[in-house]
Amino acid sequence: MFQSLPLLSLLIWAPILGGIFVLLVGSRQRESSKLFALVVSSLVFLLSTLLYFRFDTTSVLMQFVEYSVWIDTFNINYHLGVDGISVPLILLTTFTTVLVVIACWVVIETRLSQYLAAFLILEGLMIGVFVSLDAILFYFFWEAMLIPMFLIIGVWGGPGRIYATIKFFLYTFLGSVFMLVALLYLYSKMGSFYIFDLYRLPLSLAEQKWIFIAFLLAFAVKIPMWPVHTWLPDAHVEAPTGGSVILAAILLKMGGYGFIRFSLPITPDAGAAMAGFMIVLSLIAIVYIGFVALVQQDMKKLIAYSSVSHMGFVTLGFFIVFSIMEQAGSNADAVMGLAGAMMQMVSHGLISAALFLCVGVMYDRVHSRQIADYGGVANTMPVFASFMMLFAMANAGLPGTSGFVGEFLVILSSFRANAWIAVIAATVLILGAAYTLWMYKRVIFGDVANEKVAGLQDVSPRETSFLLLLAVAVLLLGLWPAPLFELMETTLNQLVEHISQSKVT
Amino acid sequence: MSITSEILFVLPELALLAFACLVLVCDVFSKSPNKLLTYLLAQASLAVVMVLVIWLYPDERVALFNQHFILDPLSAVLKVTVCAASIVVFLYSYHYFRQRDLLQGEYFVLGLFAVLGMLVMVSAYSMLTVYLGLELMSLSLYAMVAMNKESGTASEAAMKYFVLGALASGLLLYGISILYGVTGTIILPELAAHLGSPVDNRIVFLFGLVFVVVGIAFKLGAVPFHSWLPDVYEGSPTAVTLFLASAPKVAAFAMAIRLLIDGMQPLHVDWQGMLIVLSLLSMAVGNIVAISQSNIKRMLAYSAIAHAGFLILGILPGLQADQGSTYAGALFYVIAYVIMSMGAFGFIILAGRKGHEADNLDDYQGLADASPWFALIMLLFMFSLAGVPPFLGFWAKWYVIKEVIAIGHIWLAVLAVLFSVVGAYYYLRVVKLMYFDRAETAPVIGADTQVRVLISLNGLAILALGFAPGELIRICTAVLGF
Amino acid sequence: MIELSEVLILAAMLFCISVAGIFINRKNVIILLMCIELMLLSVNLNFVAFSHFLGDIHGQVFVFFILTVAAAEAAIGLAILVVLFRNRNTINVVDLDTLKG
Amino acid sequence: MLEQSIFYIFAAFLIFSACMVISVRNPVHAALFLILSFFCSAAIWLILEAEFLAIALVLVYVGAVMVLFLFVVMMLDINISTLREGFSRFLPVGLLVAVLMLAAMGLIVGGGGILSDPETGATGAGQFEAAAGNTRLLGKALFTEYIYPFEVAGAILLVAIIAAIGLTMRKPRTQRTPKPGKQVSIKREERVKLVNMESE
Amino acid sequence: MKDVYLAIVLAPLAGAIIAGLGGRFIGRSGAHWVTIIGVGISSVLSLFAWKHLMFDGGEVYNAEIYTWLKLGDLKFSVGFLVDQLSVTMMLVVSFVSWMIHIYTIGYMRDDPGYQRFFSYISLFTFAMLMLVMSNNFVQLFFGWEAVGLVSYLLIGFWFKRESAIFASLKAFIVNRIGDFGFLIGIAAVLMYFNSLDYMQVFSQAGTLENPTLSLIPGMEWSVLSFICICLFIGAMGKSAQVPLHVWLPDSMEGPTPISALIHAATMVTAGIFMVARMSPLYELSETALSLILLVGAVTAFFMGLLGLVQHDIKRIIAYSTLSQLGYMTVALGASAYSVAIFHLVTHAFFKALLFLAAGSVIIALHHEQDVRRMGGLYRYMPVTWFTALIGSLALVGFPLTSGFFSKDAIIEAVHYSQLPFAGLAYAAVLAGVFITALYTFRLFFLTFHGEERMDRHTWEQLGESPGVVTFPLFMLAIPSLVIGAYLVGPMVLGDYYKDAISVSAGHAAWFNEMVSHYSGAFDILVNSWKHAPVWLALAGIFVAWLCYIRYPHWPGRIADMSAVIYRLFVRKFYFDEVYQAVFAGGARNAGNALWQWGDVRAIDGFLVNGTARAVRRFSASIRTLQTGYLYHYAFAMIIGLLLLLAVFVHQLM
Repeated sequence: MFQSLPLLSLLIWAPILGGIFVLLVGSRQRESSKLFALVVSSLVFLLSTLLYFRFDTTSVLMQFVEYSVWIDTFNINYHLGVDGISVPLILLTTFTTVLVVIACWVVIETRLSQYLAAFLILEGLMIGVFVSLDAILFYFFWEAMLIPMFLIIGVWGGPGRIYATIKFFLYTFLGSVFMLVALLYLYSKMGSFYIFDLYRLPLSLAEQKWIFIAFLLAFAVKIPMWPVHTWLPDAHVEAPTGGSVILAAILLKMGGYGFIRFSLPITPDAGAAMAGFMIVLSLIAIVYIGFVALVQQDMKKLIAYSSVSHMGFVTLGFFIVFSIMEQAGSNADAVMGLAGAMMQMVSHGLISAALFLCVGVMYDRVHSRQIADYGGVANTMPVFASFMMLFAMANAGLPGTSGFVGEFLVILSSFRANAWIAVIAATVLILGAAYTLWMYKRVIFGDVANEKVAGLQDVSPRETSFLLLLAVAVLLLGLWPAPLFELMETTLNQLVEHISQSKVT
Repeated sequence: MSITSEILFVLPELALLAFACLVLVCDVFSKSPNKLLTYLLAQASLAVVMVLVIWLYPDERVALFNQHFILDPLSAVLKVTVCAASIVVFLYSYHYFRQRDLLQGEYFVLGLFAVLGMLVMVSAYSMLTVYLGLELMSLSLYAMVAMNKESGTASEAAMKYFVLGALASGLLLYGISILYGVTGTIILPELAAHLGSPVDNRIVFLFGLVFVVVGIAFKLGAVPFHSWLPDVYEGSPTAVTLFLASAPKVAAFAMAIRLLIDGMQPLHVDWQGMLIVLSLLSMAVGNIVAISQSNIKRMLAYSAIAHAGFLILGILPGLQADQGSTYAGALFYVIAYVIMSMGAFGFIILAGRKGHEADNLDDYQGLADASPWFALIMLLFMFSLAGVPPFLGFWAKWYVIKEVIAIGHIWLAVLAVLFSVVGAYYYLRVVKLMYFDRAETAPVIGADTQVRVLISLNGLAILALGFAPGELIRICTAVLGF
Repeated sequence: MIELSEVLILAAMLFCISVAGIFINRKNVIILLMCIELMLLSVNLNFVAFSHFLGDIHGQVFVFFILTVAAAEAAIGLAILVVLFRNRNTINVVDLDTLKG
Repeated sequence: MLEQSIFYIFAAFLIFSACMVISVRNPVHAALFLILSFFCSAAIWLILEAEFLAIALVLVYVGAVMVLFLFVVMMLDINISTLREGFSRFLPVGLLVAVLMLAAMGLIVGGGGILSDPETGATGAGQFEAAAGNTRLLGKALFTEYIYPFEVAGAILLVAIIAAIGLTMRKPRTQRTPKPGKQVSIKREERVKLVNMESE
Repeated sequence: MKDVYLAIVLAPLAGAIIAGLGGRFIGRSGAHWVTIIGVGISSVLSLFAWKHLMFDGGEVYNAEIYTWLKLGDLKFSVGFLVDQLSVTMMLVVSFVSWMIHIYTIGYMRDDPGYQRFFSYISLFTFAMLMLVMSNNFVQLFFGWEAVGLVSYLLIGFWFKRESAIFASLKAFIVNRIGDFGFLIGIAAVLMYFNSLDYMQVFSQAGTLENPTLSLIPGMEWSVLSFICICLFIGAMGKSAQVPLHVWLPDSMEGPTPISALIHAATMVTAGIFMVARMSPLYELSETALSLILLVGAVTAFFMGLLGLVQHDIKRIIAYSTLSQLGYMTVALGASAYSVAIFHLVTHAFFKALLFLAAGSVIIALHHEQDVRRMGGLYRYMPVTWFTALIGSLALVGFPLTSGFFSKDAIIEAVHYSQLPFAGLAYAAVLAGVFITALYTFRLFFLTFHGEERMDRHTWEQLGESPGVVTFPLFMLAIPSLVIGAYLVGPMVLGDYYKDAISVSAGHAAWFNEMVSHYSGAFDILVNSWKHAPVWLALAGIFVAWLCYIRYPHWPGRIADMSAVIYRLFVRKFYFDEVYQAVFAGGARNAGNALWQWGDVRAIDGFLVNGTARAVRRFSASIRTLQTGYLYHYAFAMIIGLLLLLAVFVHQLM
């Protein structure tokens, strides 16, 4: 019966319609709107698992394709499809949304239905980004996403939320408009917005460079790369827990997705030409931000900075591909970098979500995110401390957790590009451990620091449920990542095959 | 073609003129203090005109009255837009003036005449008709701005508008006179034919062109000919501001198209350069200055300047159908802008009441708490104006930038999007005020049901057109095929 | 014989004087209205001259329309002036600065 | 030659009076100088074979518009003394710009060669249809070729009327004034209503 | 056998999970029963596996359990390589762990984190077994980091203590520095061998003798040396070699059982095991071996010196551990991998024994660890005294004890080594013997003999520890005594390891020499007086007796006389201070500088907010151009007109 289901459309529109429904009826029905949101998000998650189970890992083609004309005048179509790159990210999205809905259950007091609606709508838009095969459709979702996020931070955020959310919006908006220009330029050459048409479009190196830069501005801000990362700490710090979770888990991945879906295949020669630059930026992000994270006093800020540092691995993984291909000439080796970067995206989605939820759990009790306000939480919240230990270790890249896999593969493959890259990248082993565990030590360990900590209640069943879900996911991906790679492998091979061929005419 | 058969084609204009006179007479004799009859009659006349326009929708270009009048699909579309916008404006206006006990029948009469002027402009095919239509519209508008006779700011605004408007039309006329002198004709296609032949006194053409461009720029509100716009928008009664910001934009656009493209397409390269300067200046000044405004009408006025810049950007490609680039983007943009700006200004009317104009940005603090639905609608307008999908405004910007890129001015597109990012800031500020700030006293929406429904429909239309802009885009491209 | 350029320069001078009048005058709005009349006059002069030298009556027809419009314009301008004066009790251009920024 | 000297004399007067319009402080004087400039232009138009327009200018402008101006000037009780303050620092810049503009315009319009049509040429005057007088030509064009603009112009005049009336007409007094006649003739039945109510 | 090996690994894991997650439900005794049974199973099965391999002629097991990750031709699996080397390690690890589980019942009796503790040490056992049984680098790294994690958790077990949590963080991060090198090494392995499977790597090792890589332009390094050194950096971290040793003394903040288990017997020897496991690689790089030799010698000698001046009973043993690890490393450097493992095995028993004995003392003295407040305990704690004596003798290498055989073999091996630094290393290990004896017996005398310096309250309650404590002491004392004599023949000189360890012909001099002299363990014993080390050890014991029994005021005087050196020793060569200032402080300063100057000021302050501010200011200033005056507006229009004229018309002229 599912064979004829427009699965992708359902994934996009079911949460959006659900969100609108909650928005319209929810303000008076607090309890049932929560339940409704949970049901919708869970159903969407279940639907999305269908994607995984029915995905043909051997096919290089787009799957679950849906096509209908949208704006015939300019050949813009409602064209959806998924491949090995998008499926993991979709699963991550639907999974995280369920968590967010559970996480806000009793915490958000004002305008709960609007909050839930914003997240459901956001979910649909995010899935839209991952499944669009039409560049304009992609951009449409890409930008539309900003609106709910803007509201989430602005309405339910902390004291500095206004600065943070406007900064977030303008920063990302600034980046993306350049992408729009680039897409329109491509259209003026190709007459189509179909992504795979754009893949085939021959371009001169100079053109590619400009387009690459335009894409870079959009994706670098989103992912975010040094030095356009400064919106992230602010946004994270001020966002409500759910906002931070979505921001870290999914929104950042959009940048990575953009690189792998647009920058690499559309402008491979420019990518090769600028790989050195990109690698340097990635390494700066990894090391520089690692140091910066070390001295943060605010837990969320620290995790935010650590996100930047970890996302440095994603860009590193993407762009060492070019160096590897140049040096070894072997595509197979290059795939490892890409796969590592993809893995890093998924895993970072889970881990940072988990860490933000942990901070949220504490924040809900103490109403502070300052490390100095805590100490000895393990005394009063032992179960919580164990969960957080797991996630902290995952953040530090401990083998056996998902955090390890991506970094490991990227470091391994970056050695093929240049040993120095690997050496610098591997400093994350030290820095990551240092900032994560130092924070953990100051917050969780030690004697009970103050009365607020003394009065803490351990995690409730509700909180346990989402932490447990994440813990299972983190461990599962860490101990047995093979299925995920099986999912991506064909697509990535195809991608590397594609980018190894010059498009310069 | 004999005059009698030609008359059929100007039926909408004639009907409007007749109706306007009828409304005038009815108004004089109507005793009712709420002027309901006048109002309904005015609305009816606009509706009738709209129907007539659609009925007379031409399949080809028909030039009539010794080529002073043109009936083409473009004009039909623009006329429908003008009438539809005016109907909406009248609805708001009626509510606005009645609520403030300022109802005057003349307002609707003048409004109808202004619409007539716009229709004339839209269908003008000679420089004379452009000028006359322009004056008919402008004179009505000057008077409408001053309509609130008790208000000092309104009369100041009217005075400024009048003086600068007269100056601008003086400049336009000077340009027209030069063009006439060089070519010996005031008929636009003949002008184009003259310009098309190789000439040795091209510089004189350009000289005239500059004056004409200035005249157009003034009407569109492009920098540096924009200075009337913020003052007039702020000073006028909000209903009039709403009018100024909607239908006359369409007329100004039509004027630009008629003069520059129908009349001076051969000078494309030259006026393109001028328009580039104007549009860049407009986008820069409009967006930047809007940031520091505290009055929402003034802020939207500056945003109108910025949008004028974008609109001008859309006119740049001219009509080079063979190269695949047209001003269809600008056409789409102007229609989209009219829809959006009616929403935004209409919202000010919605939020205000007698004794409280709600024209300060701070008046919107905490609106989302007080009336979430309308805050949401305003949010749609703001994001749409900022050009964020999934709203209509996005497609407007998108279309214009696409055309600009198609003619190879990529740097211009880059600058344009940069300025639109700057612009996003002040739109966000409104959202911020409504959603993120808390007010001590919650703002109350005091408008009647009609206005509430209308603004909701307007907001939903922006959303719906954002999701399905295809038909509108198709219309915009199709009407240029003639 | 008068040269066309002579008339045109005369018109240009008149035009510049009127424009200068608009932005030099900072006292009396009525003078501004007069300047506008002057400007239209210069344009008319242009048209008449072109009409004459082209031997084409259309220029004169245009002038006819401009005269009509100018009269209407003057009427409305003065009406606005009256309203303004009633509200502000001044027609000083310098005082018209409540709307700015 | 004679034509030329007449032209120059009137041109000089025209410029002079225009300058006076913008520089005198008393608006009444300005209006009078404006009238003078209209006269001068009318004269020049006569030279340029626009007889009807010249007459119309005098009749319409001097006879109607300028009178209107004077009327308004007189009607508004303007304190001349406050208007007597001198021009500001702005004047030199303003004049400079005006001169610049004149130079820019003069360079082009004075350069000759404006008329592109080689048949008429820049040097000689074109010929109107000899048979018809100026007024006749004008009238014919106006009511045939220009019928549509003519209608629009009519509408413009109508707008001017409506606007002028609408703007300047004060609202009728809405205050309630007692009408003794009616008050006296009121009957009891009109004001008092007797209602029967059951007692509880 | 696969099932057996799986059971060996999973039994402790299951115990750990049950005790950890279900600790609340199964209670304290439940927790220790389940973990002890778990580790017991793996102990017994390890013994079975050992027997299977050693005596029953079982095959070396090398197979994968499941595919962890697969990319193209590259496959990362989880799998076991059970050969003579790993089975030995398995046996040692599971047995010592088992004993320590039992011991813990007594030691942690009153601790609120009882179940947690059992869960951790079982988890550790699992991780350590994964490490030693691995057949590939990924799993090795997994075990490597997992033991680090558990070590971190256990050092900080008493998380209320500031010093403990500091030590745990320090341990983890210092280990991570080692892992950093280790990971680079693995990356290099993957790049040059295109596989991370041991057997595939080893089989290609020969092909990489000559290729070089150039990290710094102009400098060509042998690839193999690079790989070996990188991997050894990992070993330095885990096995606490200078300069990455700083974490080990601090790790004594953890409960004593784990000091015995992790920081003496098993985890810290992971580095030694790893190098031995990689012997086919290391044999090809003399550069790496020389480095190992040097590092080992430095550690063995200098860390021993520090043991002389410590007062904390556990820290003294910790420094001795450092020193002994240095010995093992020296052995590795000398290509005497088998000797290193031999010492590893004996050391595991006697060092665990010593720690547990120390723990027993600590229990008796109510968690007093300062040797200056002990003394004369032999009267009250005979069993502890006796087992501690055995441990101490084994540590100093007294003839007959296991330590004698293993340490002697090391010294012999170094003696015959041809590598650079071999002479230096030889001198260091010889001197080390004396020092070892000195500090060991200093500890022993101060604790068990001499004046009773504890406070009165403690003194009144002195008594022998319970059976669960003394039983493991006995169980460890036995191997500490006998295992050396039993194993020295087959393990050092026989073919105990078969193919598990390879030594190239060029480095086998020591082996040949020693084989030529060898005539049985008894013979060595009889001839022991001919060996310098024995005399050095006896001298050390004698000096200790002089200083701490006979003339107790001497040490103070000696300290006063050599104040500078004494101070240097007490401050542990200032390693901690320098690290704290340079690395920890440096990192924090760098972080602050980058944050404040880079992020906050340059990027945010100048670029982002600066732009915003500039726009806003610009906005506010050009806003004033809109003066409200008509004439300005008109003027602006005319200027605009003029500009357009100037630009577009006059450019044509």
